[in-house]
Amino acid sequence: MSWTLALEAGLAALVLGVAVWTLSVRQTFAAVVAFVVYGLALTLVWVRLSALDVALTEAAIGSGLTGVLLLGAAARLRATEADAVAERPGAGVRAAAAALAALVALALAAAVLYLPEPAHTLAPAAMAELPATGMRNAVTGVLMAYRAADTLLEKVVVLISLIGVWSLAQDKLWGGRPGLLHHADPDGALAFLARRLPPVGIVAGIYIAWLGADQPGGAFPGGTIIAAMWLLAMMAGVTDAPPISRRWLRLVLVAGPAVFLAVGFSGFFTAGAFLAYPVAYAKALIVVIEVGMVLTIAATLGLLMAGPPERSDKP
Amino acid sequence: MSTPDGFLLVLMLTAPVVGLLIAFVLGGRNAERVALLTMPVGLIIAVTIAVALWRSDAALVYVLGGWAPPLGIVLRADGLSAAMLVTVAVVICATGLFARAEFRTPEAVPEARAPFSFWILLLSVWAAMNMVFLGGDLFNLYVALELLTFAAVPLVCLDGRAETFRAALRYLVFALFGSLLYLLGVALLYGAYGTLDIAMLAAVVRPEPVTWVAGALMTVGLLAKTALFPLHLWLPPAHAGAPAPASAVLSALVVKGSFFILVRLWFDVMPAVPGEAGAQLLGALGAAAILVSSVVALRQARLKLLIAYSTLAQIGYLFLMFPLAFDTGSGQLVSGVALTGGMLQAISHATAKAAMFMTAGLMYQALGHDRIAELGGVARALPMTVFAFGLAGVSLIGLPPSGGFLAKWLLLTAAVGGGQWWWVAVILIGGLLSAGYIFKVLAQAVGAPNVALTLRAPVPRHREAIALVLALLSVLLGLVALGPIDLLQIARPGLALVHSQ
Amino acid sequence: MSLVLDVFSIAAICAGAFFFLAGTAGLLRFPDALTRLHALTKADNLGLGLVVLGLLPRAGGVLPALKLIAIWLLVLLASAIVSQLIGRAARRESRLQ
Amino acid sequence: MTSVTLFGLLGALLVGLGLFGLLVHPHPLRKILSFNLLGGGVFLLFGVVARRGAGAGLGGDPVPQALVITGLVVAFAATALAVVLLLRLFQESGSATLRTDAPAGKDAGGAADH
Repeated sequence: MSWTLALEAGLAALVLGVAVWTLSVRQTFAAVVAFVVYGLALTLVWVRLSALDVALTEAAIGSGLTGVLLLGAAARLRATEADAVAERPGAGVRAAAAALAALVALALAAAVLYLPEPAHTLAPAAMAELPATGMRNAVTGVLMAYRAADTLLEKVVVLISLIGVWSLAQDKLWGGRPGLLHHADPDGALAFLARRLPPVGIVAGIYIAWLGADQPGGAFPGGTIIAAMWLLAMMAGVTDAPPISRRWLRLVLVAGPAVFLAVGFSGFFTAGAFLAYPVAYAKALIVVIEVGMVLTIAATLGLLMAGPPERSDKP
Repeated sequence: MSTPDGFLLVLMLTAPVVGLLIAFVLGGRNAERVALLTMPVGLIIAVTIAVALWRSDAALVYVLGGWAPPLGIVLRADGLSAAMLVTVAVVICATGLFARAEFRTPEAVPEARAPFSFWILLLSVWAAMNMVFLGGDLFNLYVALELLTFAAVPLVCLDGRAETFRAALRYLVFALFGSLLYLLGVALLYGAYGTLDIAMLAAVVRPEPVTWVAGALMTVGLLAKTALFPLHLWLPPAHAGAPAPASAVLSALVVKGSFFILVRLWFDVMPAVPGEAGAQLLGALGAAAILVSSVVALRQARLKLLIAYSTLAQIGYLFLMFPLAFDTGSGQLVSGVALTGGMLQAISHATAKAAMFMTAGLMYQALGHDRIAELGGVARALPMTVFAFGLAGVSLIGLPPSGGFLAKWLLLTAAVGGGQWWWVAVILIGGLLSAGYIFKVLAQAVGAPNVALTLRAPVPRHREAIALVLALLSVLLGLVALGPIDLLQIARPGLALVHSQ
Repeated sequence: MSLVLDVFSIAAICAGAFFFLAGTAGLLRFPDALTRLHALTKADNLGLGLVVLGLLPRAGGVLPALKLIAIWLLVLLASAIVSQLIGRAARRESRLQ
Repeated sequence: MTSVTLFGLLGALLVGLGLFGLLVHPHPLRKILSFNLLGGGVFLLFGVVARRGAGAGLGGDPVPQALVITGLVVAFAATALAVVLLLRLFQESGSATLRTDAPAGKDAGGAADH
């Protein structure tokens, strides 16, 4: 057994152990903490799998944002945990569920072990076409060119989930500000961080998004960092969430998909197909789309975290 | 290569997306206006696609961005897609007109929660359904399925009551479970064959363990989303608790989205993989759904719940086509009479069930309740509504000349032709049971009132008319046997040829 | 020269790893929130600092080296603020009891 | 054993664990947590498929890697929707149970209005 494989086995054991802990620990809050560790350990697995773009996204969204979201929910739902214990299914149901889960895991393990050799791959095809997209990061090439339709549709999915979240508001609060009002000591440590960190964080977010064309990075991790800065400022009370009825806010929220669609339609005339880019302008056009996307991702993720309007806009 | 009319598919896909983005930015009363403007545009595009397909007699294809699969994604429309596109467009337009009275922004405020959300979510359901019918790539279909889920779940709880929140959350948990299983299958298929394009996969898929595991996971996931017995428990509270126009969309259209992907998977991607046992198993689950849910429907005291259980039973019929389409000679599913019958069942159920939920909503609005035992006299007060309910029922039971009749007739033909007499019994008993629960409602409605009937709110004529038109459509659908029914089979044998290689 | 740098890197990273280990042990063994915090922040900041120091000669340029230092400074800032917040919350809880 | 096999088996196990949690945990928040755990396993299997396809100067097939990025974002959106739905259910009914026979309405006590 080589050193790296031993290291990876240790990593796999850590992921597995943390997963079991997430499922078995009694308190939900502790389970969420374990889940955040799970996400971070998975991030390392992604690095070992040479998927740095995925590692960045996993750390930012899979572990970071999801973790914060679930921590907040666990804190607000602490009172309901005792009732749930009484609803725990009996031993028979648990055994059946365990058997079913084990069956699925076994079938998957067998399927993975017997995948064909040599493996099918689109890596050569993706690299061969990459010059036509102006990108040097193949993953960005897939996301923004070859499978641009997925990315465009997923922008709509995220927007619709935000509208879904808003639609759960109380009628009288419609048009108000999302989330609860955060009271923090204006001279406290959090407020200090919320004033000092965002300039650095926003620059870092833009840098990572810009880097995505050529190196691991891209609009998602970049936008997530900017969203995190916004959330930090909101939590520290340095800034407040805008009322959801603001026109500028809605324009920011549709900027990504709208620019994407507009460039896509222009492809009909300039490159002969919807979502096609003329080779000479491919990079410029993708950068234009990414600017819109970073803006929209940051705003949408931030507002998804903030939740439905919970305060009237009127003082 | 894209076909000359292929750009129509892009327009079909983007029209509701553009509509919902504009509706979201403009907000307020404009959301309704934009949605209502988008609807005729989408309907025209859908009909144009059907006509183009009819003329060319070959699938419409569009290669997105010019990137051919396996690297890129194509949109593809065959007869099944075109028929479903038109059906969905018709039901969405009717629902839009029907919903105006219920989801109007009040004069006093610039924007209100329920109307704003409803119109945008309605357009998103439409966009997602179109993607489901046109998508030629399994992962692209996954994103479409998620869009469908995220648009459908909030529709369940637009009224903001605790019960509907609970129903919506149960629905969401089931749906997310289903989509992860589907996604697992996508991962395995890509690992095994190196492509996710449906046509390319069809040419290389072999009946081997990894395909069986992938197919089983994807099938279970899609069944959970389609609410086939025994994964059906989430549906009745969700569909019965939603506002009437939302129920109409959920019951008539949304469950058909995951069903359609299942049809693509079984008939187009891996027709030779499930084998006879798999096809018989799906048929058996369908039969169980028909019998169990019809009996439960018979015992319901509330009209909306009865209609929701009827949806579960009618979904069961959709699954009878799998064993009936199985050709023992070639050992695979073939596109023939059974597939036509099954898809016709999906279409006629879509129009009939939308009409039925609309009539239930109208009765609820007029009476302030939907208790079946207290419906007495409503036929005299709302004759057109009850007539529409009855017509929709005719199609659900399967009386001639309705679409439901033709669908069940085709399924019976396939069953008799294949010597599978047990499905004949299921179809006939199911028909009797649905006649039972429809007549239970009608008997109450035309009967004399127990107490003097007072209408709480006037029911606008045009809303009754919309339900009646949909119900009539469902009844007259049987007349497609005179010709248009062949649309369903356009561009199907071509795919079948690929499979036999 | 490169041998000297290698030895320096190995020594610094090993020292950093030791502080991480010590901090983790403290986190697991110390009795209450404040002492645990003490173990964590002291050891983590120093540990990460030493690891970054050990990596500097291997960064392959001034810009990557600056990025490494920036990472260390950001972690310092974040952990200082977070431990302050946790300490305050712990004090509030102990007062309530 | 290679790292691809190792992480492939890990992915399969994580799927099993997540599935078990989704089935047996009665509390909706634990179900949401299990869903995310399960998702991690599913994405890991994509990662293994990608790693097997290393070539052309790349450490992995970029197509499944891109699919995971899209999937992660969609899973986050799903989690956000589910969490808010759960919080609103708790706010309106005072309980977080998914049982159908649960009491409906604010009189259930303990509604967390603010």
